[in-house]
Amino acid sequence: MAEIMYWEALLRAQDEEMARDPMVICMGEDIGVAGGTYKATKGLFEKYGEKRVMDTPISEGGFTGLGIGASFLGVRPVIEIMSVNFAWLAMDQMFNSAAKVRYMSGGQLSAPCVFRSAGGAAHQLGAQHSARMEKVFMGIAGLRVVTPSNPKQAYGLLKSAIRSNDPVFINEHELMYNMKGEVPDSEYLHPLEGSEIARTGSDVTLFGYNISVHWCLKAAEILQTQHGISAEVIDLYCLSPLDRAGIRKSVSKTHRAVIAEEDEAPVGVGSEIIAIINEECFFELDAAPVRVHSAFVPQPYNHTLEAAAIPDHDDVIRAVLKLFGKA
Amino acid sequence: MAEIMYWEALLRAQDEEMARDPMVICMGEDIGVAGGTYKATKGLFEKYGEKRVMDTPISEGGFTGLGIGASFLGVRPVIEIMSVNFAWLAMDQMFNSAAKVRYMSGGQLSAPCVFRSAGGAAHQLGAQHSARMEKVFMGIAGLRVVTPSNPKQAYGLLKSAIRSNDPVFINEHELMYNMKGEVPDSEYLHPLEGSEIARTGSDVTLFGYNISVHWCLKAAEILQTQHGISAEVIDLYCLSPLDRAGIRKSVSKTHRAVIAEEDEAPVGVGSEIIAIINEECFFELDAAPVRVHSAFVPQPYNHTLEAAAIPDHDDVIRAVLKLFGKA
Amino acid sequence: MTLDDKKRVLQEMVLHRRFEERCYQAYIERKIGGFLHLYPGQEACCNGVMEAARPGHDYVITGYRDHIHAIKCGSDPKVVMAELYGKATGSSKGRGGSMHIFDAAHRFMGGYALVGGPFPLAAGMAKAIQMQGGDEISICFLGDAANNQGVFHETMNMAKLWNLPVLFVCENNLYGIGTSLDRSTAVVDQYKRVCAYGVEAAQCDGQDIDVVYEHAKVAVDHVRSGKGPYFLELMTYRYRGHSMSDSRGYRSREEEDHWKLRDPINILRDKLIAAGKLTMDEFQQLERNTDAYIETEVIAFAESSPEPDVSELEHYVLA
Amino acid sequence: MTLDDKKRVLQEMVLHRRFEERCYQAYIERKIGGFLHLYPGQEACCNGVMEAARPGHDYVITGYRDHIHAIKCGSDPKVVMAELYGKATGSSKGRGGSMHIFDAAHRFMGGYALVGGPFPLAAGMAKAIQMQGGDEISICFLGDAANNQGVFHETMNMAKLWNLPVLFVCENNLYGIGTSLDRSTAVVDQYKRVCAYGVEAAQCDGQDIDVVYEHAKVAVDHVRSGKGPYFLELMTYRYRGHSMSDSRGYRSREEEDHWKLRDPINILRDKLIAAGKLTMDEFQQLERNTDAYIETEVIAFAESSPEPDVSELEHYVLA
Ligand SMILES: Cc1ncc(C[n+]2csc(CCOP(=O)(O)OP(=O)(O)O)c2C)c(N)n1
Ligand SMILES: Cc1ncc(C[n+]2csc(CCOP(=O)(O)OP(=O)(O)O)c2C)c(N)n1
Ligand SMILES: [Mg+2]
Ligand SMILES: [Mg+2]
Repeated sequence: MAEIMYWEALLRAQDEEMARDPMVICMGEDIGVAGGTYKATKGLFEKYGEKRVMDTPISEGGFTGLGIGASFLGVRPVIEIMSVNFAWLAMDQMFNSAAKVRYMSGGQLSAPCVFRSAGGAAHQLGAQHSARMEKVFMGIAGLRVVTPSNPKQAYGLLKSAIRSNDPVFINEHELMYNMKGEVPDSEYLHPLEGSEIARTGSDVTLFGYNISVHWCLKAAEILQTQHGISAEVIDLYCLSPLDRAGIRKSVSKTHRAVIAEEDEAPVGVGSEIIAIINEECFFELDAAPVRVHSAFVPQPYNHTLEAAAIPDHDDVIRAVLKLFGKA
Repeated sequence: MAEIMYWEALLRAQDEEMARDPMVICMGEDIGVAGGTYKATKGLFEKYGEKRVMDTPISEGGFTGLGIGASFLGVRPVIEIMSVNFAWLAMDQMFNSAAKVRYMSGGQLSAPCVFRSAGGAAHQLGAQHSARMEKVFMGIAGLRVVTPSNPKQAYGLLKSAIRSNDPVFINEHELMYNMKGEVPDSEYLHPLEGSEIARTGSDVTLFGYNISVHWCLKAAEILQTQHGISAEVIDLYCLSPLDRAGIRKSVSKTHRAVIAEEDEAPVGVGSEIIAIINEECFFELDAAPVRVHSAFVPQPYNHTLEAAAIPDHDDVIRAVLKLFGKA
Repeated sequence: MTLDDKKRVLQEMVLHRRFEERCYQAYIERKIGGFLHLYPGQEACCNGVMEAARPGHDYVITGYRDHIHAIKCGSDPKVVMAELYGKATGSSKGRGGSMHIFDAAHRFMGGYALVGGPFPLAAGMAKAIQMQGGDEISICFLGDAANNQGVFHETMNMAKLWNLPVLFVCENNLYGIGTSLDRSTAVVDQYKRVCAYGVEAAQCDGQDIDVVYEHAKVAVDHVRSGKGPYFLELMTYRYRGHSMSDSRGYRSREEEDHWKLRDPINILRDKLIAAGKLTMDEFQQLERNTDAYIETEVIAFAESSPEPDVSELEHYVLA
Repeated sequence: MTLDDKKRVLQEMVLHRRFEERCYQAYIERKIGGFLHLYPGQEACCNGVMEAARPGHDYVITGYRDHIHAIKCGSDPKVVMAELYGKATGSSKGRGGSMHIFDAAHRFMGGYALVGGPFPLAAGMAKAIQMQGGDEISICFLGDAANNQGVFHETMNMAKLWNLPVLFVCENNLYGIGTSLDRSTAVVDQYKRVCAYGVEAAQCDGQDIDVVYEHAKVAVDHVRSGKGPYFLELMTYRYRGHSMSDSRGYRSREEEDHWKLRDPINILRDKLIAAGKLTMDEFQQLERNTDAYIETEVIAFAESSPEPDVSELEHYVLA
C-alpha cells in the first residue's frame, strides 16, 4: 500500500476508469490544460485529449446539464464543480434532471454521472466561498451522496461512483486535498453505502464525515488519554442514504452520541442523525445527543472570527465532557 | 373581520403596501397583464403600471438578482417565483447575494426584498413540479423564512416581510390559495418570528406549518373526539429562526411530540425540530418524537401513488396512536 | 416529400390533432390530472422537422408540451394515453404524466417541465453521439420564451464551441403562458439571437409543412454532416390556452381567428385535394376513422389498464 | 481630459499599481489571507471609465478583483488595506476580505466572488435609479469569461427590454483563470455577443487611457441620457496570475512581454513627458512618494488597527 495524497487518489481513480472505459470523461472549469484547481485531473488532458477532458466555459448550469444529457446515452461524465459554492447554479439540472429522470421515466432512462465538488471552509475565503452544502444534496431522492474522509475512500468511492448507474454527488473538502493516506495498490472499489467504524469505543459515539472525522479521531484520542473516556468514531462516508443500522448499532452500545459537522446547524446532517437516533434507539440513550456545528452566520473573512465560527476537535471534546458532567 | 381567500389576502397586502410606499414593486412571470398564476397580483398592473408590476422574462436567476440589486438602493421588490421548483435557478442570487450582503459588507448594505413562492404538491403535478423546498431556505444565515397557514397570516406576514430590512422568503402552497379565513379589516402586521398555538392540548404536541397545520388540527379534533387524546397544535409559521422557546414550552407540557411535514424526511423541518427538542427538553420526553413525512421518492404523477407518497391527517393520527400504544 | 408521404403525414397530423382534443375532454372528465399542455395549431412544426430527420433513430427531447413529439418518434398512442391516465401500462408506468412522456426505445428522451431544462441535455446527447461516432443527431424542440433562460445562452455557446450535432427547433407561438414575446424579449426574432454564438440559424413559417420541411432538411443536413449546431425558428400558434387553466385573456379573438385561417392541417389537406391526391370526403372519413381509433383503441386501452401497484411506490428511485 | 487631469490620473494609477504590489508582498508575509486577485496591467480600464463617469455619484459594482475599483470610487486606501488585513477598521469591518470590498458611502456597491453574480445586481441598481429619477448610472465591471454565465444573457435581455441606465464594462484580459477565451467561447469578440439583445456596444484598446476615456465618454453619455444599456469591451491584460496560487503555465512569456510593452502607466507617463507636463525624475519621485505613503500610512494603519471583537461574530446577519 502506497501513501498518496487525497488529490492523487482522485486522479488515480479517474485515470484508471478513463483507461478502462472510453465512455468515461471529465468536465469542468480549468480541469484540462490547467490540470484542475486541486490537481484532481492533472495530466489527464495530455493523456486523453480535449474530447474526454473538457475545459468548460464558466457555465455551471449548462455544462452540468450537458454532462447529464450525455449520460442518458451511456457516457459517464465526472463533472467537477470547482467549489460547492457554485453548485447552486447547477442544482436545477442535478436535481430536476439527473436525480428524477429514472423515476419520471418509469425506469427507462438513467443518469450515471458523477458530480465532484470541493465544499467546506478553507482559510479565509469569506462568505461566498466557504459554504458547506452536503445537507442540500442529502435531501434529494434519486441522488447518492458520499464524502470521502481519506485518500483510500476518495479513490474507492470515486471509482464506484463512476461505475454506478445512479447519479452520485461526491463532497470533497478544500483543506483535504493534500492529506496523505494509504491506498491499496490494486484496484479497489469502495461500497457507496454504509459507514465505517474509524475507532472503536464504548462510552460515547462520535459521528463525523469528511473533515469532521478527523476532529472526532483527535478528540477520541485526547478523551482516552486525558479523560479516560472511550469514544467510538463512526465515519459517515455515505450521507445519502444514511446508514441507519450502523448508527443504531453504535449508539445502542455507547448510549451517548455527539455529531460533529462543519456546517451550520439548521436542518443539517446533525439534526438528521439526531432524528434517526430518536427513531432507532431513543430508549437506549443515556443523554440527549449533541450537535457540534458552525455558528449560523455567513462565513467571516477575518481569521479569528473564522476560527470562532467553525468547530474543531476541541469543541467535540467540550461537548463530550459536558455530556459526562465534566465541564 | 371579513372572510377572504388566501390569494386575496396576499393581494390586499401587496396592494396596501404599494399604495403606502412608492418603492414597493412586484416582479415575476405572468404577474402583470395576466394577473398572476395564483391571482396574488390581480389588478395591480392596471393600478400601478408596468414599471411597478413587472412581467419578467423566464429568467429566474436574472430577475431575482435584478430585484435584489434594486433593493440595495431602497426599492422593496416582492419577487414571485411562480413555483418553488424553479427556485433552484434563483438560489445563487437569493443566498449568495441577498442573504450574505449585509454580513460581508460589515452592515453597510442590506437587501430588503421579499421572495414569494408556491411550494408543495398540488394535484398530480409530477416529479418536477411538486417539490417542497422550505428545508433548503431554512439553512441559510441571513435569510428569514415564513410560511403562512391561513389568510390572516398570509396578509400579515407579507406586509411585515415587505417592511423588513432583511430578505424574507415566503413559502406558500398551491393548494391553499383558495382557502378562506378571517383577516382583520384594519391594517395588521404579523410578527415575522415566533409560533402560534393553533389549539391547546395536554397529551401530545403536534407541530405543523403551512398545509400540515391543517392536518394537525383535523387530527387533533379526531383524536379528542374518538380517542380521548388531547393534542396541542403548534403552528410554526416562522421556519427561520425557529421558535425554540415555543417548541420547548409545549413539549415540556405534553412530553410527547409529532411533527408533520409534507416534505420528504431527510434533513428536513422534522429532523430539525427533533434536534431542538432533544437539545431543549430531552429529559421531559416520555417517548421519542415522531416525524410524519413524505416517502423519499420524486413525486409520482399517478393519483394513488401520489396519495401514498404524501402524508395527511390520518398519518398524524396513526403516529399519535402508536405513540400511545394504541396502534 | 412525395405526395404519398404527404398523405401519410396528413393522417398523422389528424391523429395528433384528435388525440390532443380527446385529451382535453378526458381532462374535463378528470381522467387526466396535473398540468396538460396541448399541441393543436403547431402540428406542422414537429411533423415537418421529423420528416426531414429520422424518427426513432435521431434523439428527440422537448418540454412539457410533449405528447405529439413522442408519438411522432414512434410511441404507441395507447401507451401515451395510458400515461396521461396514470396507468401502469403508460410510457412511464404512471409515474410521469403529461409533462413527462418518455420512450427510450424510440429515442424520445423525454418531456421536461422546467422551461429551458432540455437545452443542455440535448447538447449532452449530441456530445455522446459525437463520442460514439454514430450518425444520429440530437433534436431539441422548445418554445420561444424558453430562450430567455440562462441555459439557452450557455448551451448555444458550448454547442458551437464543441461543434456538437444538435438541432434546436424553436416553436415560436408568440407567447410564454400569458406574456407576449415583445413584452419579455428585447430581440423578438429568435433566430437572430444565436448570432452571439455563430450558430447557423433560420426562421420560417411553421404552418405550411412544405416550408417547414424544406428548412428542416437544410438544418438536419447541416447538423448530420458534422457542421455543428443549427437553430431553426418556426412561426406558429397554439389554439388552446397555455395549459388547461388558461382563459386566454391576454390575446385577441381576431388574432386567434387570423391564425386559424392558416391551420396546418387544412393547408396540407387543401394542397393534397388540389393535387388530386385526396377528396374532402376522404378527409372527413379520415377524421371519423381517427376518432373511432382513438376511442376504441387508445382510450379503451387507457381505461382498461391497471393502476400502478402502490407497493411499488419506491421503485425506479435508484438503480 | 486636460493635461492636469491626466497627471492626476497618472498619480492615481501609480498608487493603484503600488497598492496591489504591496498586497502581493503582504500576502506572502501572510498578513492577507483567502484569495487575492490583483489588478496590475488593467489600470487604464477602471481609471478611463471612471474618469468619464462620476465616481462617488454613479453606482459601481464588480467581481473579486475589486480593490482598485473601490479606491477609484473614493474609498480610502487605508480602509481597503485594513479590510485585507481583516481588521475592525476595514471597509467591511474585517468580515469581507479581498473579494468583498464595499463602500456604500462612495457608492461602491461591492465586490462579489461568484462569477457573473453582479450582472443582474447592476441592472437592479439601474432599475432603482430609474424609479427614483436620479441622474446616476449603474456601472458593472466584470471579466471576459463571466460573459459565459447564464445571468449575462438574462441580464442583457432585461436591461434592454426595460431600457435601464446600466453600463457593462468588460475588462477582457483574454483568460478566465487558466482558460483562454477561444477555448471557452465560440464568439471571442465579446462586444459582438450583445447583438442578441440589441444592446449598444463597442470594443477598444484598454491600455491607452485616452482611448478608454473617449469610448467610455460615449458609453456613459449614452446611458446617462436615457438611451438604455451599453456594453463596452476593453482589451487588456493582467500581469500576475489569476490569484496568488497561479503559476501562469497556460500562457507564454512572449505573450506576457508583448503586453508589458503596452503598460498603461508607461503609456500615459510617456505621453505626459512628451507633452512637457512631466519629467522622468518627477515620475520616479512620484513612485517613491507613493511607496512611502503606502508604507507609512496605509500599511501602518492596517497593521495597527484592532482585530474585530469575537463577541460580535453574529452581528450583521440580520437587521
Ligand atoms: C424554470 C421554469 N420557469 C417557469 C416555468 C413556468 N412556465 C411553464 S411553461 C412557461 C412558458 C413557456 O413558454 P414557451 O417557452 O414559449 O413555450 P410554449 O408553452 O409557448 O410552448 C412558463 C413560464 C417553468 N415550468 N419552469
Ligand atoms: C460561479 C462561479 N464559477 C466559477 C468561479 C471560479 N472562478 C473565479 S474567477 C474565474 C475566472 C473569471 O474570469 P473573468 O471573468 O475573465 O475575470 P478575470 O479574473 O479574468 O478578471 C473563475 C472560473 C467562481 N468564482 N464563480
Ligand atoms: Mg411560446
Ligand atoms: Mg478574464
